[in-house]
Amino acid sequence: MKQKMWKWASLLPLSLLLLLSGCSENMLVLQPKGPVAKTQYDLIMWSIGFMLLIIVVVFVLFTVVLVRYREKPGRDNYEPPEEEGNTLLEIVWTAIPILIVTALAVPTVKATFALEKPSQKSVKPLTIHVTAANWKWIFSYPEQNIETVNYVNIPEDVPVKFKLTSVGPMSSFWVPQLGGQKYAMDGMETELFLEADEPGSYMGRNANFTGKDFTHMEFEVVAQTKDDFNKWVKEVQQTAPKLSKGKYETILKPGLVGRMTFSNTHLEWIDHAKQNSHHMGKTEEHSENTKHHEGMDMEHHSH
Amino acid sequence: MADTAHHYDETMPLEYRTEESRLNILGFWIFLGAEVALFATLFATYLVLFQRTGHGPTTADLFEIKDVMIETLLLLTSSFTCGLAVFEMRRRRLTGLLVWLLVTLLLGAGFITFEVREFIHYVHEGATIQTSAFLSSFFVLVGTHGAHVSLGIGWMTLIIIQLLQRGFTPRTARKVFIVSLYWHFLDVVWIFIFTLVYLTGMVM
Amino acid sequence: MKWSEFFVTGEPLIYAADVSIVLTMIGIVFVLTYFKKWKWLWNEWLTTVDHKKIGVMYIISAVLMLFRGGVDALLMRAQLTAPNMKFLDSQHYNEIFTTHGTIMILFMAMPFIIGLMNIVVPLQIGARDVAYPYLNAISFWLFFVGAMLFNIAFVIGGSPDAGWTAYFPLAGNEFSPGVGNNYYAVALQISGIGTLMTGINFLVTILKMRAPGMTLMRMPMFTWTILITCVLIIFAFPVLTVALALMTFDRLFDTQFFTMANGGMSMLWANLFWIWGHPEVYIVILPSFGIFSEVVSTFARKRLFGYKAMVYSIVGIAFLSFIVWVHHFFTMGAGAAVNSFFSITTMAIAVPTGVKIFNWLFTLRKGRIRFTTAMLWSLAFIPNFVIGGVTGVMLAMAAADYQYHNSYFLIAHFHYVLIAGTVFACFAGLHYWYPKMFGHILNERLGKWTFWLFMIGFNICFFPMYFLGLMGMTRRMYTYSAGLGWTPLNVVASVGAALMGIGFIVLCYNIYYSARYGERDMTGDPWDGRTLEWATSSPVAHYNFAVIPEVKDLDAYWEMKKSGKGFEIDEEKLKPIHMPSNSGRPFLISIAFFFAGFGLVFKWFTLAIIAAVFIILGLILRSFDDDDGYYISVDEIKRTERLTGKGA
Amino acid sequence: MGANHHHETFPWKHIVGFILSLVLTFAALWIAFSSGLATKAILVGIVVLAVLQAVLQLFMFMHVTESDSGKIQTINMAYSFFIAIVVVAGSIWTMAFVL
Ligand code: HEA
Ligand code: HEA
Ligand code: CUA
Ligand SMILES: [Cu+2]
Repeated sequence: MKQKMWKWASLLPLSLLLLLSGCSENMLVLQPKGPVAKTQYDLIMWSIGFMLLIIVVVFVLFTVVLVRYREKPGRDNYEPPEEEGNTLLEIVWTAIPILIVTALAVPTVKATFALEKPSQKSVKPLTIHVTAANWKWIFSYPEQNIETVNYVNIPEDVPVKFKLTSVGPMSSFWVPQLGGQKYAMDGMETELFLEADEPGSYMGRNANFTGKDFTHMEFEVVAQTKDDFNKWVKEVQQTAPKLSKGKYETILKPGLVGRMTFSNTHLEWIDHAKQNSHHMGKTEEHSENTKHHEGMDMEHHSH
Repeated sequence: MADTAHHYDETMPLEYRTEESRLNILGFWIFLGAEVALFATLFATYLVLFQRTGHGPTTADLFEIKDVMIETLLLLTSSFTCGLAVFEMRRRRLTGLLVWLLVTLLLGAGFITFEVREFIHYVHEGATIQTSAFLSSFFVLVGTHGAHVSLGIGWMTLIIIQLLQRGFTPRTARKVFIVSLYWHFLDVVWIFIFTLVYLTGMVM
Repeated sequence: MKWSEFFVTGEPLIYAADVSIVLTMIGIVFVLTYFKKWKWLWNEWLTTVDHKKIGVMYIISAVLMLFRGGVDALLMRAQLTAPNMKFLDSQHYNEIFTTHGTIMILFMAMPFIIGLMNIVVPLQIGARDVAYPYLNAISFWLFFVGAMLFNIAFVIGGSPDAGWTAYFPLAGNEFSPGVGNNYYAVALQISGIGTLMTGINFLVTILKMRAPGMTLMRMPMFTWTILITCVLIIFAFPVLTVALALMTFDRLFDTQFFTMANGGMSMLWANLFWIWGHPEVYIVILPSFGIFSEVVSTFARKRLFGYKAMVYSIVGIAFLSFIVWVHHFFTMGAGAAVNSFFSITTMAIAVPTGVKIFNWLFTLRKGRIRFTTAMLWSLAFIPNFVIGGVTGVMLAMAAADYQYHNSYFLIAHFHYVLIAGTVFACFAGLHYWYPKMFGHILNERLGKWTFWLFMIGFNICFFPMYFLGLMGMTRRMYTYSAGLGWTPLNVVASVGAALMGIGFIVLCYNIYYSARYGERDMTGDPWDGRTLEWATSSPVAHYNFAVIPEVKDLDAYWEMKKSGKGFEIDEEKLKPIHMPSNSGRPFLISIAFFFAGFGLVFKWFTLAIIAAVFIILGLILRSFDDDDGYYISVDEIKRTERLTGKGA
Repeated sequence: MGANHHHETFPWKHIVGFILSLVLTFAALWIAFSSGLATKAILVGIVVLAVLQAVLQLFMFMHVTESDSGKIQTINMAYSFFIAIVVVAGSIWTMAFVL
């Protein structure tokens, strides 16, 4: 029984290695394809090192103690000593974790501040407005005056400033290989800088639960060379249909839609990032009807 | 801890005479600690939301200092008279205790009357709890305080009845003391409402 | 509302549930009537104010809820085993993970812990009861009706489906128009009030009712952790109360706290939820630390190493737990300064926790370690929890968390801490204190089977999830496509979950088996324990201690045994014992709460108001109540003590 | 015990407390409307006065230090103020980026 116990314990780090090698080609987070994801990758790797060290230390101590001090024939009469503690030891195992935490905190803070800004200063970032709606992603390129749904093309080596907002539940914009996520919320705007090092197709998802078809709320990020990107923009501007208010309303309706491309943006008439920007009418109408009645009710219940 | 020496200590005020009373009073203090956390959350909500007025009125549109001052003075005074009630109780004067409790009750009722009038006034100006985030948080914060005061009035009434029935006993004394703690506490909460809701709302 | 909407319809699973609920109820009624047990049920259980019985009722409820939450978990695992499964549709999956999370944390882990603390704390501090026995009964019944209200949702009206975090605006009327989230708001509110009162009750109990000689620094570690947990409860639960109240207002009365229009702010919900939510996870872990401390020290036959440091570290953890909540929404965009601050405070918790881990290891060192079932759970806790803890620290690194957030990496983290921490502790405590509750020991062989099945299953289930997270699998997905390469690890995880399920079945069988054939505990001290609860008989006499013990050392009972005397009761010293009377009112008031809650859920305000009147009536009656309890005579005490064999 | 003030025959403590609370209230009023300070300074000023007044109530009217649990009561109140500050300031700070 006791042997089994520590054998099992030592199996854990082993299986970790096994799994790591076996599945690594799928581990998107560990395959950064841009400076943002790379920063995070470095931080993750740095921390994993320390964590493995801690795990090893604890597991070794644990195993040694269990093997040596387990009750076994011949130790039946052993009476453990009374010990209250050991100040020196306790200082050691307070101090070392403090050092480790410091070693983790410094790069964390650095990286956290760094990720608020574009990864390079020399290149002007491309701005893309991202609107999350149930259950699709809408991308607007204000400078290029084009709009896409459920996919987004970006040029390589150019920082992209995603301005995130939502028409509905809080969503989270996540492209694991390009960098960590950020929430897109109704009536406000958050900013996320991402950048791709090399052309390719990267999976993007909504990471924050938004109800029925949340699972399918995926998009593709296509990183292209600058030339390809510019070519694509021109093509869209010339060939894609115009987005009308009516069409836009149908896109916003809850449900799944395929990919779409338009040669103008909905920002012309509405920016959901503004507080109280949308279906104001509807909400107001609703509260208009019930206002007085339930207002009075309220008084009864809370007093 | 069972320090039996204190059990029948005659120098101790009546409300501390029994073990049970001492436990209840301490428990009530702890409960007040929880109430602080509760009101703090309501204040946090209010302070985050009070400038988010949507299309509704703002603090400056709504608040009037005169009403607020009347409410404040009523409640401050009631806290004082409630203190006097306990003072009289500790001198074993039942009549004094009852009189001051009654005065406290009346002042509290006056406060509630003014508050309800204030609320009705707002509602008639179209500022209801559904109008905006600001108003929702305003009504809920101030309303929760008002609900507490109303509860206190009901509770104090019950205690007055018990005092009339049973006179001074360790149990009634303890109840008076606890309700007085509650009442003073509500005064403290009001001071923060006065400061953080009304004064702040009028200067910002 | 139409009747067809009132009952959830159109699902074989639900119909099966309906049928089984009705059958179970008929069965219970039949058994009670047939064996003429109604009176017994009322007198012994429904009206009891005895902390030990209340504790047992908490634990029974918790095990039932573990079953319910566990079945939910197994359903989820079944759905996720293969890509594009059609076993559950998205709506059902969403309801299931919501109820799974909510039930496991609020109606399983919390009551399990509270049950153990009800049974053990008064005994450990040498008290006859808690400070407010009557309030204790109210606390239990409020928790219970809250849990029942939450549990009926899936057959009446529909379950909540916005996650246990119920983020707005998703949980608001616009996106969740049904009654599901009303259940969430109201049921949690009711049981939360019960929990808050438990916190106050035990804080006062521990501070004021300790046996003479038991200074703070001689309190058993479990009692210490409960003391600090009570502080967390007292200051965290009011925040939940307010958050849920605001949610209720938004959903029932169209206020604008978290709405999308008119200035509402959905982020504020997340903020308030986690101000409570983070302390909440420490509310369920600190007592667990206490349980492990007791078990480890008993079965290593050694005093807890570094007792003082252990105490300071719980205080430190509790203090920090109130200033870290933002780590649950680093990705909200509050800025680098905010994130950095909360990152650092969060990581700081690793330090006091580490102190505890090493102190446990050094308690074991030089000990004589007996591998009882309770000890196996406690030992397994150490390596497994460290995995969960260090990955928690990885999550705490804000910039890196942008990559882990809402992924299966997070799911793995919190199951590693919740299961290897809290659930292991509950099982350890259950096996350890079982004789105190029921007078017999849980079968050790079956216990070990449960342990190995559950522990191995647990690792197989959740370890792969770290990697699923790194592969980009997000939480709350009801399915995934084959091309993503997530299939193998999901299969592995589901196998692990099945093993845990089998382990749980063995545990249930063990409870039945031991009740019939289990070894009776005649001594009251089957493990050679160290703290005062082992000085009582098993099961414990109604009044706990015939004579209040004098405490001279940290491990009070150990010290008594070492000095050769044991805990002797001098019959000369017996005095009549004052006990509180039973009362049916806590139960009845809570039933009124149930109906008030039900009325609110369906916006049947008349029902709610009528029920509220009953509640107020109950409180008024209580105010005029001057029942002073009763005395147990010396003769009766002598009789009881001789019977249990602990007397002189 | 410190609870022995039932020997007194005149409620001095209460009267002084009451007068002080009136003074503090009107001082806050004055700062808010007549002091002409900058908004920030006004806010700081009135909050400080409110805290003073809370402390006053606690000690003058509620006798927080009284009884053999006085220490617990005082620590409890102090800690609850700490939590209050954390909740209020913390929420404002983390939500400030949209305010
Ligand atoms: C029992 C419950 C429990 C416990 C104890 C913990 C403990 C910890 N948790 Fe966990 N956590 C949860 C339950 C718990 N958590 C839950 C339920 C969620 C998700 C809720 C949801 O979203 O649904 C969550 C989510 C969560 C997040 C949010 C992630 C996200 O949403 O993106 C974070 C981030 O910081 C975090 C961090 C931590 C840390 C740092 C600890 C620390 O306390 C851990 C400390 C322990 C150790 C570190 C190991 C022992 C120490 C040593 C051996 C010393 C040496 C170590 C070092 C120097 C590092 N947790
Ligand atoms: C203490 C808390 C706790 C515990 C003990 C557990 C236990 C388990 N959890 Fe839980 N889990 C949470 C708290 C907990 N969980 C929380 C808070 C969430 C987040 C919810 C949210 O996102 O909102 C979550 C989410 C969560 C998910 C993610 C869902 C998603 O995001 O899509 C998964 C997926 O595998 C999972 C699995 C499991 C499993 C397999 C167990 C196992 O340990 C269960 C073991 C099983 C049993 C003990 C019972 C066995 C029952 C039987 C054997 C009966 C069989 C008979 C029939 C079927 C008739 N949990
Ligand atoms: Cu967004 Cu309505
Ligand atoms: Cu947390």
